[in-house]
Amino acid sequence: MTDTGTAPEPSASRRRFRMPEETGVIIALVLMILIIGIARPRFLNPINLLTILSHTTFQGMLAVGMVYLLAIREIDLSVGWIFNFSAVFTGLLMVAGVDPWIAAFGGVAFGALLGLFNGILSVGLRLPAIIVTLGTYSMFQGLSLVVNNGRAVVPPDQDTSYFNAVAAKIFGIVPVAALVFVVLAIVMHFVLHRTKFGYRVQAVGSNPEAAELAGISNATIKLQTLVLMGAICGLSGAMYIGFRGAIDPNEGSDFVLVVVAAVIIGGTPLSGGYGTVIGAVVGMMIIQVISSGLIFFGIDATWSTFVTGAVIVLAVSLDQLIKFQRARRANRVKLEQDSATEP
Amino acid sequence: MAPTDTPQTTATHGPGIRAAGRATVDVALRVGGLFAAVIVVAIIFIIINPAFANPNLAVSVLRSMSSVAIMAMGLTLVIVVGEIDLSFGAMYGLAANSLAVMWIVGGVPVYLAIPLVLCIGAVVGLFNGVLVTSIKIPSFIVTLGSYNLLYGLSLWVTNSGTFNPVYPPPGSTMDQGQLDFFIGLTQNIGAYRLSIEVFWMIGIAIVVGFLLHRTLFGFRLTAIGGNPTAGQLARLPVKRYKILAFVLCGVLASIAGMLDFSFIQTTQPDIGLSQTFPVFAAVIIGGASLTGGKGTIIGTLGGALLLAELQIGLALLSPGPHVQQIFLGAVTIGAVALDLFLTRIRKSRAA
Amino acid sequence: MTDVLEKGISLRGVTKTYGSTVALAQLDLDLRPGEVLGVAGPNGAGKSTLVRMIAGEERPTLGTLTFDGRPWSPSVEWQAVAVVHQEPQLFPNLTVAENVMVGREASGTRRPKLGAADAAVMEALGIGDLRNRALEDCSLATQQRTEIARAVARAARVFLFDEPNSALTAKESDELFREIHQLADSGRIVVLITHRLEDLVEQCKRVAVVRDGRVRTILEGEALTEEGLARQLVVDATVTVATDTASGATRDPNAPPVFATRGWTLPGVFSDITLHGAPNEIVALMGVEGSGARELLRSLAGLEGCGGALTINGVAGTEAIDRFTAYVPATRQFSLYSNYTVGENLLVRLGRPEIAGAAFALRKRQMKTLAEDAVKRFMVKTGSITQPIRSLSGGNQQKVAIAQALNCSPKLLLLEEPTRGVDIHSKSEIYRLLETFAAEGNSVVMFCTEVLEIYEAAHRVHVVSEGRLSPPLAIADYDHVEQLATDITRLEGEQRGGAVAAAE
Amino acid sequence: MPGDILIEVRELTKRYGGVVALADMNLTVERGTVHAVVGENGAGKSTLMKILAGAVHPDSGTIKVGGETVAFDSPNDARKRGIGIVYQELSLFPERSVLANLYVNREPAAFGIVSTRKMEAESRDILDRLGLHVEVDAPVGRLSIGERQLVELARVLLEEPQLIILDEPNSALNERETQRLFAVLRQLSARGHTMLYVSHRLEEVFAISDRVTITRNGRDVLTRDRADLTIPEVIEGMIGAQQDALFPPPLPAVAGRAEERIVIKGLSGGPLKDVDLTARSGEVVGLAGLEGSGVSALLAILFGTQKARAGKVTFPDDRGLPRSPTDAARRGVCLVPADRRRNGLMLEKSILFNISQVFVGAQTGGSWLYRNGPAFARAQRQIDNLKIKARSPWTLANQLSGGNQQKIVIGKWLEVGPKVFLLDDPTRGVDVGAKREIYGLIRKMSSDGGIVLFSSTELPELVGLCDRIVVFYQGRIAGELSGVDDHTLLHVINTGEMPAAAERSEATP
Repeated sequence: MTDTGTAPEPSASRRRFRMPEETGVIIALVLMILIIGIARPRFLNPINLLTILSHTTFQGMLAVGMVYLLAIREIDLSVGWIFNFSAVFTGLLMVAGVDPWIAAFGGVAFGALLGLFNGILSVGLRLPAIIVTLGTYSMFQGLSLVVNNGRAVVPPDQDTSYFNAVAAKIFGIVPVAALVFVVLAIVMHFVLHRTKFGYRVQAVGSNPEAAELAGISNATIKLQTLVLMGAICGLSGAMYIGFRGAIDPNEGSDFVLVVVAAVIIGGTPLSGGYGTVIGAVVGMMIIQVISSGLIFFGIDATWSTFVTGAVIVLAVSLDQLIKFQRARRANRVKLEQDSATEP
Repeated sequence: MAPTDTPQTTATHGPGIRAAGRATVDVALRVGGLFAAVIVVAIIFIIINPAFANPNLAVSVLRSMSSVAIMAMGLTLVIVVGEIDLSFGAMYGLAANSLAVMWIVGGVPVYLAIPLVLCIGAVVGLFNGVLVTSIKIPSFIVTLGSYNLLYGLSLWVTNSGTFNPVYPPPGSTMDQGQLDFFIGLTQNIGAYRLSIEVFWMIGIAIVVGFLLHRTLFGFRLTAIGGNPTAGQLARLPVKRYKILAFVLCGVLASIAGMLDFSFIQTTQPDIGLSQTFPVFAAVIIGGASLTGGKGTIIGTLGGALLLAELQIGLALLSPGPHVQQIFLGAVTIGAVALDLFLTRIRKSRAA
Repeated sequence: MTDVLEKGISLRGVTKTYGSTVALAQLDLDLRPGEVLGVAGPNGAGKSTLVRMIAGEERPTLGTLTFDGRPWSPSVEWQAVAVVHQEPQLFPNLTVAENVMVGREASGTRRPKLGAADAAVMEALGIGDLRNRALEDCSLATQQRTEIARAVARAARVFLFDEPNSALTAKESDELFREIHQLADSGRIVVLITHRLEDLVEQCKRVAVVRDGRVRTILEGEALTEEGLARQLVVDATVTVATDTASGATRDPNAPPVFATRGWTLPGVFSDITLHGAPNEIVALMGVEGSGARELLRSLAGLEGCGGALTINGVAGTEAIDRFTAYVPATRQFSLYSNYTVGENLLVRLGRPEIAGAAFALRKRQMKTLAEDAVKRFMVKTGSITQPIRSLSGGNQQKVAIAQALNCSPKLLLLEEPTRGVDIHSKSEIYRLLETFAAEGNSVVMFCTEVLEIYEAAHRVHVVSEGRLSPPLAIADYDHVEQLATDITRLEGEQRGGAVAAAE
Repeated sequence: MPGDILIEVRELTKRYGGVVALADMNLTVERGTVHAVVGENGAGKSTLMKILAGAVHPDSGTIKVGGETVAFDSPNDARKRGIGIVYQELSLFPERSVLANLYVNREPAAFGIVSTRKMEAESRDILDRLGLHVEVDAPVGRLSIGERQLVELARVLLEEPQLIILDEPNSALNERETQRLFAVLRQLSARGHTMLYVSHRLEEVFAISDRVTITRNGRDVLTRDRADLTIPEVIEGMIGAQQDALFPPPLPAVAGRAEERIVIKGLSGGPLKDVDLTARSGEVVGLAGLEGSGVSALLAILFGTQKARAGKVTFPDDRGLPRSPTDAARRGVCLVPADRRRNGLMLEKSILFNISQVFVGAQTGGSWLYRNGPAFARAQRQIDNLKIKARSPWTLANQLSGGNQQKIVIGKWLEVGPKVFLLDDPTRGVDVGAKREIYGLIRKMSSDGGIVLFSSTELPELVGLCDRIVVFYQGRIAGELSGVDDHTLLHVINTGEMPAAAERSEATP
């Protein structure tokens, strides 16, 4: 956001030899795992690591969608409650006797619908998504709580194929949920970098005015992205209820901050125009590794919140300082370019 | 510069310079509309249930808006300068919890503990501000981090416990004088049992309002929020003012936390966290723009008032406790949308 | 101001609007019998509307006209007013005498005859001998006299001369002016509208300068000089592309420079730059993107960490930058506060004690006065000072941006592309603002990419290329912008060539 | 035929004040040839000749005459070395006789007495050779200009120079005189005289010279035998990539293309009131006006970013106004916005990314995939096509100069082959070289059958480039101009009054 002019020149001849943007976070993650692993070798047990991965699944999916939103300079604060509401909806469908598989698809569709609601409000009223979703955060929360009467929704366990499938472990070690997460991440990475839609997302985020004048409709992209976000929240929610077998009334209320933190740690800037799905996944894993690592060190779990905060600040400070260093080497201090944009 | 005018023409301003322009009118309309909405909502409630025409209810609305309003004023300063603070809710909790721990567990006299907590608020604001201005991390991220940090600290200092000075944990005794003083900070007075917390809110509103609207600090703060680059190029003290805004926000959040603690007399580690969104909503409804440079204290108060009114009214009215959440969200979006809509109409008419 | 003349015509608060365009705004003017009043003003300033108003061809939207203290409507009593145009509006196929009588034929059934009074008037005007000549055979001077005679004959009391002598020889116009003075001496109201400053000075007792639909000032006596008039006119004349840049007369080459750099270096961008600016001087830096010109300018504003020595106004280093420079970035987006009104934008760089008092409380009343002054001083066209800044046109926004910087009274003004995205009209006004500012003993450095801009606004230009500064070109040496462009291009090419050679 | 070298000039430089007249000029003239030096005005030809004639001293560089390095202190030095110059401006004394003029300063004298007879005898031969049959005693002032030119030439020939420099000798001559002069020069050439012929008239150069040196901006660009050159090649060499003609002339329209047009009828919207306008393919229509006069509103309406209140517009595809920029882009309407950094470019993205803006961003159909390969090809195509100076398609947009950035903005549109070009001040803030190229591009757009609407705040640009200029004043079309000067245009822009309508309308009472 601050060093527009000093971005590293793509290496003289061909860009393909460049290090991927995500290298930094990946190294950080590996180092962190190694350090904890050296101190507590038990931590390196693949089963443990896969568990960590599966713990990141539900929030991680949200982070993958959030990458798209940050890439178009928007943010969705309501993701946690879309997640919750979709899960509740899925659960209630199951309670009502709908086949769990169909209910799960219903949950995804319902999430997309909530996303569409965000999108229509945001585009129709021409409001930034952050404002609209600040409002829908409360609305979805309220609706969800009204629908479930403030109690956990526990679907009946007559037909367990769905629950078994979601909670299963392939070869007994790889959790299906984690697998779905990884596949989703790969697909979304591909979509961002190799499809027209992904191109348009990046273009709108880079310079909305220029994109609009080049014929890329900002409104359409924003609507599509918000719907996509909703659908991903729905997927995450539907899987969650299959995985856990129940949905608590407040599950998801604190997701948004963790999700945004993961995306940012992963290297997607708030200023838009660029996003990294891989980074977001790694960022989510860093957060998870820290909180599980603390347990291995016997530190109270209450500290994990504190450490998450510290990691966010540290990671971004470090990134920022490296950029500074680069800027100083280039002997330039550039102005913040995006200061005067109004909604 | 221009050649001296003869007396022939100096007296006339002609159509050139009129006294009041559109910008002032905009603000007036905005605030007027907000308070009109407050009255309309009140009337609707009363029509639905005439029992609502009850001064006690008004008093409790005022009380319940107080702490939200105090935090919202701090947030208004930060938003006006073009930044964002997500950590005030956690600061609110940390203030209450650390006061409780210092006073109830640590035995620090409350007279000393209160200023110490204010200092903590200031230090947290400083921390946020310095990271934002010196290392240039977007404030969204910094305060997202400090949100977690502060909540973590709350968990740590309280050891995940709850405190109540009236019922201290076994083994510790509370000084009655200190207890009376502390509870007296927000006690209910008068026939309608109006909490002193409301007066705190009004006092703070006057001070912060003066600061924002009538001083050079506020003038420049608004300017910086409108265009930080221009501020930097014009050599306005951008960094200092941004840090100051964060510090004030931190201090106000800790005041709110302590006052609510005094009123409710009990704390848990996670109090305040759920305040984050309502406070934001109040500021946004009050007309502040998230892009900075726009926001008034009176508007923020109006926003907080409208929210409190809805919350209490709906809580008493609705079959379930959660319908108010739906309304809260709708009102937030509606207020901003209406504002934008009116602005657009005015603009198109002017063009 | 509200009392009207007992003798003569008074215009009070006369406003004329055409749709949303204001041609005359609250104009006040007195026309006294027995004197020749000059009216001067740039095109489009409202001069011709004023003339039409007095001649009765237009009615004021607002305001009053009085004649001898009584409300008066020239459109009704048109007989009282005579307009003498540059090209007389007469009948070329009639004789001089017939022309004088035209319009009276309807009074009787018979062809009118030249009365003794008419003859006397024509005699007095020196056209008595020509009375039977067809007008088309007469000289322009005679035609004008005929027109005067016609007006005198029908007892007109107000004479408006609109550029009467622009087509006359010197001798003819001398005679015309003699007659104009005779008209005035006989107690008639005479108004002379002309572009010729020397005529205004020599022939008129008072000259009203009309600008922006208002009487900007009235010059008389000592103050009525050509130079004074020119200054009044030029301050807000409509655009002339070739603004006079030869105001170098006021610059003293030996005066100590306002600022000077030595060994001024920004590694990798430019190195060892020696640049200085004299008082009253506007220096332009020209260079394409990446040449280092922009960075050089910004470095003078303290925005790049530079090595070397910089002195401004005798003070060195960053203190000097803080105290004496003001910087206006290229895009208005970086200098204007969109959330602020015009007035607030003008004042935002000020602090204590200008706009705040004890306890940093704002002095609102003073701010209003200051802002209103600035609006006038910097010719910002705005409806009110509390209008949102975005409601102004781009040119006026740019004026506000520059005014904002000038308001904190710098010694050295630094501008980046000062007229980017500004229309022609505002461009020239901005150039004038800069010229005026410089003329107060200050120095201006601007970074430009347009040769035209340099040609019109600067006194001296340096071409920056590959981080090196060319020898200066003095703008006064050039008669055409094309020459300047050629030389600048050449300097640029040469420097780039030089840099390549140095690198090899 | 490697003849022996008479004159060799190496790395000659000369500057006048801040201006460089010669920068690294080289020239080699072989004995017995007619060597032409061509170049635009100001290319340094005359300075070079003056240096060779000893009238001007170079700042650096060497001159060799017959293999020997020389330094001329004065014209006399040069003359002694056998270099004679026929100046562009005649340098004769009109009051004095032909003979006196022929022997200025070096009259053959015996014991201090000037011998007219000897002079006459000596000069007879030369004058005959030149076909100059005049009274040698008559004052030169009586001769025609052509004759005077020959006298001047004769004077030089009398010195029997090794090299005759002719600096635009025929600039003052009429056709017949020129022919005569040329006949003489050919004769001289046939007799083995070495001549250095300076001109910018290429037909003559081709008619007379053996070898040609092209100069530009104080340098020699190219030296070659005449037979190996064509006139277009020489022009290109003289003008270079940076055409000195800032505004290229209209190119012939591509044959076989039907005329397309935009017809605007009664359009109102924003400040615009009831505007009628027709723009055709093959012409560049300039739009001028002060801010708020409606020019930008017109462009915005045509591109679909602003709504019209009333009026009818017919585009080449027989449809009305585009509903949105997306619609416009898909229908081949393109807009190059005034503020390219804000509205045209994604500065932190590569050229490749930026060039794809319209092709990938707006177009429907085709693959839903975005692949780097085709995008790379697109970018490379526009980089070559528009001569964008960039290291590779991966270079970020903000690392380019203003002119190259603007070319990207144009290039992204060219990639989809638009029909209607709306150009809003496209040359703002770009250097002169890039301006020229952009003007050339605009010409090409129009000759390729595009409808070009061009708005600018620079008057010379409008006057120079546009086939006609439509002036807007307060939302209305004040009038249409073509072939006007800056001042007229300025007047119309500022007042909205057409020059023809300037006369006063007041009626006599």
